[in-house]
Amino acid sequence: MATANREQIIELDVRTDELLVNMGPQHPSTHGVLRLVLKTDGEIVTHVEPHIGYLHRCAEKIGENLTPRQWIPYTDRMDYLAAMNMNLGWSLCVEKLLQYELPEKARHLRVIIAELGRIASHLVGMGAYGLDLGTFSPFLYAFREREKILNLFEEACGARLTNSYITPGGATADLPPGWLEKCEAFLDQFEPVIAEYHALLTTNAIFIQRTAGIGVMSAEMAIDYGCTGPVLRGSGVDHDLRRDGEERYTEMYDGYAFEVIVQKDGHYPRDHDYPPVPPEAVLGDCWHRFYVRMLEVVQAIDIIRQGIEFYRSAEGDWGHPIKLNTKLPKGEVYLETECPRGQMGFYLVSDGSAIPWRTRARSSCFCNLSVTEELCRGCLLADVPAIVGSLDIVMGEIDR
Amino acid sequence: MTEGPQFLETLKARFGDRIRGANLENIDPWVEVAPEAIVEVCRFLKTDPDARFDMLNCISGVDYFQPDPAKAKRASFEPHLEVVYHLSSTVTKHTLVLKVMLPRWKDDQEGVLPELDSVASVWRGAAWHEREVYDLMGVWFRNHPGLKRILLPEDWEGHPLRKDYELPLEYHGIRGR
Amino acid sequence: MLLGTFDLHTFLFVLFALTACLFAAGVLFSSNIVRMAFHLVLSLGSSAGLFFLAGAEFVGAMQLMIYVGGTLVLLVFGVMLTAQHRFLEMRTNAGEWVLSLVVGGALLMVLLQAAFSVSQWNTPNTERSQLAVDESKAATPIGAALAGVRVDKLQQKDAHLRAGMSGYLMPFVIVSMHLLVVLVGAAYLARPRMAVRNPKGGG
Amino acid sequence: MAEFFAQYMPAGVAYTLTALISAALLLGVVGVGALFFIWAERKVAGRIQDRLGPTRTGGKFGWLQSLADGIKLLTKEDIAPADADKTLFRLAPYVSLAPSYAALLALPFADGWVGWEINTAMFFLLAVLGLEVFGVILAGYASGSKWSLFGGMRQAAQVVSYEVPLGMCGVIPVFLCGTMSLTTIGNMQAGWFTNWLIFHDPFTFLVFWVYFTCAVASVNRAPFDLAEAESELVAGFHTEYSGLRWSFFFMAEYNSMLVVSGLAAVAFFGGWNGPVPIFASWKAAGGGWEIVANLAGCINFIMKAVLGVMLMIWVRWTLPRLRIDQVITTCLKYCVPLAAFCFVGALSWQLFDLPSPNDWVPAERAGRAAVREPWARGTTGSTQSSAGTSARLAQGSEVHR
Repeated sequence: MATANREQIIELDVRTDELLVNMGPQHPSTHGVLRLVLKTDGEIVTHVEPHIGYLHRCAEKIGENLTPRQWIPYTDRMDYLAAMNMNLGWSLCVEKLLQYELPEKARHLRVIIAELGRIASHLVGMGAYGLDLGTFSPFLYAFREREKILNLFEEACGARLTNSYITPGGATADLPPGWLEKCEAFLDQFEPVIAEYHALLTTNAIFIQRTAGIGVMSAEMAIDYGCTGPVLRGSGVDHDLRRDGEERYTEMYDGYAFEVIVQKDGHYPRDHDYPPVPPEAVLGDCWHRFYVRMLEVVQAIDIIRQGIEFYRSAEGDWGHPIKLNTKLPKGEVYLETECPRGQMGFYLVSDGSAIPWRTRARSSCFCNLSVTEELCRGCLLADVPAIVGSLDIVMGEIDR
Repeated sequence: MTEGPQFLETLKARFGDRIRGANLENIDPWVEVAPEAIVEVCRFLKTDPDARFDMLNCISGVDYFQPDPAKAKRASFEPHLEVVYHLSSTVTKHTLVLKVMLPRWKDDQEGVLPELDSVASVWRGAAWHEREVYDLMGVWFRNHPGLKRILLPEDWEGHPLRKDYELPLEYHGIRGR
Repeated sequence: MLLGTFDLHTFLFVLFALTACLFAAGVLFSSNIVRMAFHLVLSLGSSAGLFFLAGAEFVGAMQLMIYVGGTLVLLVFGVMLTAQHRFLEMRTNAGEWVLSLVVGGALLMVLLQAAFSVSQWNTPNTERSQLAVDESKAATPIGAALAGVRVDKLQQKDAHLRAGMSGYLMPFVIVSMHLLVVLVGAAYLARPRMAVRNPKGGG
Repeated sequence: MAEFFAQYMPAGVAYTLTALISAALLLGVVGVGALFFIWAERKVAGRIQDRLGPTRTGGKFGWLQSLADGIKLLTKEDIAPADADKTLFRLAPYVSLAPSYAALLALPFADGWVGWEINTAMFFLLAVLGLEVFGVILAGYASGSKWSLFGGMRQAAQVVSYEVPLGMCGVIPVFLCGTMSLTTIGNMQAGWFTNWLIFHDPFTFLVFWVYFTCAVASVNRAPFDLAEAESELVAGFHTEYSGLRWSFFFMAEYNSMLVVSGLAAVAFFGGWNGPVPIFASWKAAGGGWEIVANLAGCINFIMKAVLGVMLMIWVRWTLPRLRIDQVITTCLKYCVPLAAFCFVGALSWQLFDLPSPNDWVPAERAGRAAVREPWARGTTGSTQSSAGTSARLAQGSEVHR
């Protein structure tokens, strides 16, 4: 036709070439030594590629020359912000292999200590996330409370951060007298402080603007990538190992009344008056992941209160640790526990001698981090720390 | 634990001899799968309405090889590599362990990595796990979206978690031993 | 005549004038595009200084805000974005030098000739020293005039003349409308278009 | 002051001397201000974060902390990155400090105590504040690293877009007082605090907060500190700077904070006119007394400016940071329309001559007109030119007489 060979005018955008930008490994907002290689077109990030391994200390190779009790300090250094939960995971895994029966008192002691570790870890997660978004004060409020928990840990086991306290067979020492009262005093003064954090961050208009609707992850994608913990529950998947986990792990929480913090049919559990969900927040975005962590702190407080009552009424000894060179039966065992950042799994293969044949640690942040490639595609440069911060990753656990 | 034996029967009925065996006595029973059928079995386990193992928890590599000859004679196993898949279901709350037995070197030539199909097409999360198994244990995963080392530097030789691994003398000027 | 009456005013005038000219030359001779843009900023800034020196703060501030603060920020902005590798070093070959010298020289001659033909400028201006800095005229009358009230001519005796002074509202509005149209046009023209012969030949 | 010196020496030298003295005084303001604000920021931040802030350097309150910082910065090695554009890299801090120092020129500390009595002081201030972005852009580009380039670009976009609402908010005190000279604006707010422009009508009250937001943004502080967003860009444009050069950027930032809150104090809070007119009678008494009154006024002005800076510091340590597109949307979608709305509101308030709180203070009616430009006050010939603003203007001036 007449118009066949008429020139066709195509609207072209101004040709811009991509900028390859290197965020990390020594970058203030990447929670340790994580390196993100970003391809950005102006402010829009087109491709993110995380590089890990800067903190790899071959914990699994060393595990093949140490008895299980000697490997406990290595599990502390994996998720150094929740060392207690790591020790618990490894101890339960070894006890599962030994089919070791735990005394009643040790069970409640472990629940109290694990939930205190969860609060301490979530406090760091909250404070660091505020730091990623530019406000410095919540970080210091969080660490003020965390200091009190670390003092409690120090009284219990002598170490504040890497406190190899929970060992296969129970714990290295019993709770000192007066410790429970101090713990209760801490909880009583801590409860009103949480309202401060909500005012400072969760319901802060700018915080909501920076996190609501950013890095939205569908439930299917979260499961497909193996994300666990608050990242999974932030996307609305009702999965918490403390309730639906292995028999040996859920029996620890027998008799404890607690609800899994997840948005089921439109609302979160209403056992306390939590701040409302803002309209901009979409299920599975950064805000919800942050919100689940904040609610889990309140849930942990309830559990600890019940644990203290159970511990006071339980009798029997507090669970002496197993002998250093107890022979491990031949076989292999895998157990996952609900750590603050997700499900931390330990896989132990033994060939009948006292030293395991293979120790493997499945890191929750490892899978949570694998989501960044898909989640950060097409977001703005300022959103990358917001998304990576909401996944609350710890490099020690990822690199092992 | 899954319903144990009947589930094994359904798997055997469906996949016949590609399910090489199972060990139900162990604390965590596992099912052994033939290397070439792993992707098919995994896709079935994920999509099957009553199985629905939609979450891949962990892929680990275990090296069964006794380096010093003295203990080698008493070892109860002949040298091979195992790739272990731990699956779980967020719906039925069950867990399952799959195992794949691989020769330590591809048709026994020293230095050529054994090969296995990648399940990254079934669970996208498997990609990083497989990269780690490749990096530390030395198993080559066919049609993997981007198989390269994840924890160790790109130009590192050798796969540390193998029993017969020797730490290199030096790496970029840093003394190894 | 220049050195005869040395005082603060002439010294500052010479200072500003020299910086303006030198940096303007700097724009010409520097090869690095970012340095070129920065020299332009300095030369326009010093010409703003000249306005202040002449007591016209309104125009000086206007120059600072619109020229230096507005257009040059965007110019440096644009230069910064494109100043990668091949745009950074711009070489001018010999032919262009000759051409530019010829055209530049011609323009300079015209300007010099015009400058010296003005009578007052080349006779020593006796009362130059009285132009103290604080004798600056207030800007408010200009503002009011722009709003259509010629307050500076309120004392005009004969009614007929005063009636004619309707202030500069009308020209002010015309100029702003014109500027708006030009901006929209420029934005439309700058739209990147590429003429492509219909690749598949057919419909 | 110039006339005072002119009696003893030729006019040129007298003017140079006064210029040098006022320049030295203003440089003192910059130096002392920066030192004080460094200490104040650490102390206020400490208090907000439930800790003490510096207590060890020099006495209980750590007031020598800024000196310690200064010495640390002096002794730090001045490194420039390899592929940096050397001359621009070295020049950028001075280009950033110069405009904020020049802005002090037009800021009146008390009636008549001003570096240079410019008739268009407000316009000059806004123009010079816009120049500060050059230092940041050059630093961003010259540091050679991608991160500072990002920082520089973001800063350029932010400041250029925030000049618009800043200008619109600055216009309202100008047309309320009929002049751009800050000294006149300040003097027109004499008397009780009801005469302050912020209480003139609800629109000016609202526009002050819009002005404050835009001022915080154009000075690159608090929720709008995109250019040096630690979490994403490490430290934005001044990542590669260290030592003294870095402290110039710091001084420029604090100084422009002082200038911007000083401008707010003069334009909205009556500058040197305290809430209660204590020194009004002294000022009229003449002789040495008006110098004392001016001194009190100057202290009053500095207190208000420092209060504004404290507010900025307080905001910085509580609010998280906005994203670059949110910053620009708040500017274009909220600040500009709000400023325009308040502009129209204040204009119509003035046009229909609606009552403002100042009218209920009895003896205040004459305060404002007394200071108006002579031509507006004593219009000899009756102007029968066309209706509209001109008539209003002439008629308005009679009412105030």
